[in-house]
Amino acid sequence: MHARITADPIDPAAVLGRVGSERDGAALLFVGVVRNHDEGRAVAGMRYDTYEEMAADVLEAIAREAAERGTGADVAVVHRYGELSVGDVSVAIAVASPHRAESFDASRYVIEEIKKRLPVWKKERYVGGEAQWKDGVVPARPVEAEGS
Amino acid sequence: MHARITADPIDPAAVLGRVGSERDGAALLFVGVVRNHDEGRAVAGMRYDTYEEMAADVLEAIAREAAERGTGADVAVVHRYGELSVGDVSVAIAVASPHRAESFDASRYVIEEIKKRLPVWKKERYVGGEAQWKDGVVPARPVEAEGS
Amino acid sequence: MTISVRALFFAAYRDVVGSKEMRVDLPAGTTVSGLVSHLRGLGDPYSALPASPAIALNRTYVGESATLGDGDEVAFIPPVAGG
Amino acid sequence: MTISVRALFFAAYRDVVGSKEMRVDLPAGTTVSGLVSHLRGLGDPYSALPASPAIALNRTYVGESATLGDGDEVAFIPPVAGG
Repeated sequence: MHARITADPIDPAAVLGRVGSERDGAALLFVGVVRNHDEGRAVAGMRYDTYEEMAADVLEAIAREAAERGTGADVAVVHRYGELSVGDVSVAIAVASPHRAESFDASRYVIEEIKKRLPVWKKERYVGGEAQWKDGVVPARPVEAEGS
Repeated sequence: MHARITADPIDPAAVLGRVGSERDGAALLFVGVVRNHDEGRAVAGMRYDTYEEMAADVLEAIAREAAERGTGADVAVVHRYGELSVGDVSVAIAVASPHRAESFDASRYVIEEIKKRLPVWKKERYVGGEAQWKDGVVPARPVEAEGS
Repeated sequence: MTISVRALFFAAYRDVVGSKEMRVDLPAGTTVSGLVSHLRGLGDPYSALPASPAIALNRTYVGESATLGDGDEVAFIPPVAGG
Repeated sequence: MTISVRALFFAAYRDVVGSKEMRVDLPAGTTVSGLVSHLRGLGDPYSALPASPAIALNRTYVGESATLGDGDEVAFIPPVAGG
């Protein structure tokens, strides 16, 4: 298992290279990329801010949870922050498992949980110069004990 | 769109490199690998036979269908045949799309359809020397017109 | 009138039949199921083919009632196992 | 008795507050919601913070009734948008 949040460019092939063994029949690499449009507007780039220390913990927890789903998978995930341009890789998730279903399940789990609770924010820069924080997801709060 | 059946080793990164443009925010690479075990038996390798001319047509049809699902995805798929060893790549499927859901959907579609209808068969070689054809899936027949 | 088709055998079916291809002459109008019956009626080893295998006619899956034409390529497709 | 905590602001909340971090002195036993009320009561710009933001206490999401301790790191977490 490998989880990292970094300001360095991500090499997706290297992330894929971190998973897999002779017992694994399937590997899956998800790559998130800054695209040139969002909700109808032309995008020039994206700034990713993060609460780095917490994000490292949360990303590791997500990877561990994904690895422990089903019959087990090998998981590596790297998320970037800083100034990104169109085409730059923002996240790479590699999973390997004996059978394909577990790889699809674990990969999807990691990206969906990232969207739900990784403390990362993105400020979209539009062609023309304007910029704004992208709408996000309110992280779920832990359930509190009655009367506490 | 790219679909190929080949006896040559597959380079998954090259297959991934065939998809994606600036409009795409997600890319997904699925890699099928010969694993060292199957149903409790130690596997030494796998021979893939194919009906090559038909397989080329079917693989292209599957890729086209996947590309046309949802709001559209860019799809590349390469399937290998011949003698493979443990760790060798048997299939690589790359998909890119504006949003992640379409990439997961298209990737899964391609691998599931391959399993259902691509005319490929595998003979498993076990550690110790025995070999046998792996159980497969009976391809669905087209529905026939009444009385035809 | 007689037609001539190429029957192709793959994987386990090739092992059963002992060859990858054979030419078969049939009456015009013969269907896929007619060809299968004809072959199975030839006795060993063809009788070991299944009564209702998946068939591709000219590289497309077809049902048993499809009619064969002269020069057709008729492939006997064992259960597939790609990926 | 008084405790001292570090309040951290990120992304849109940092833009609102105009700083990334501040030290806040509070009575012992203050909860997360007590801290939020305290800050919002300081007036502009803090009054523009939401009444019930997501909060991470020492890098873990907590509910509003969590009690703060001396030296705690209390992060105001705007809706997240990773990936």
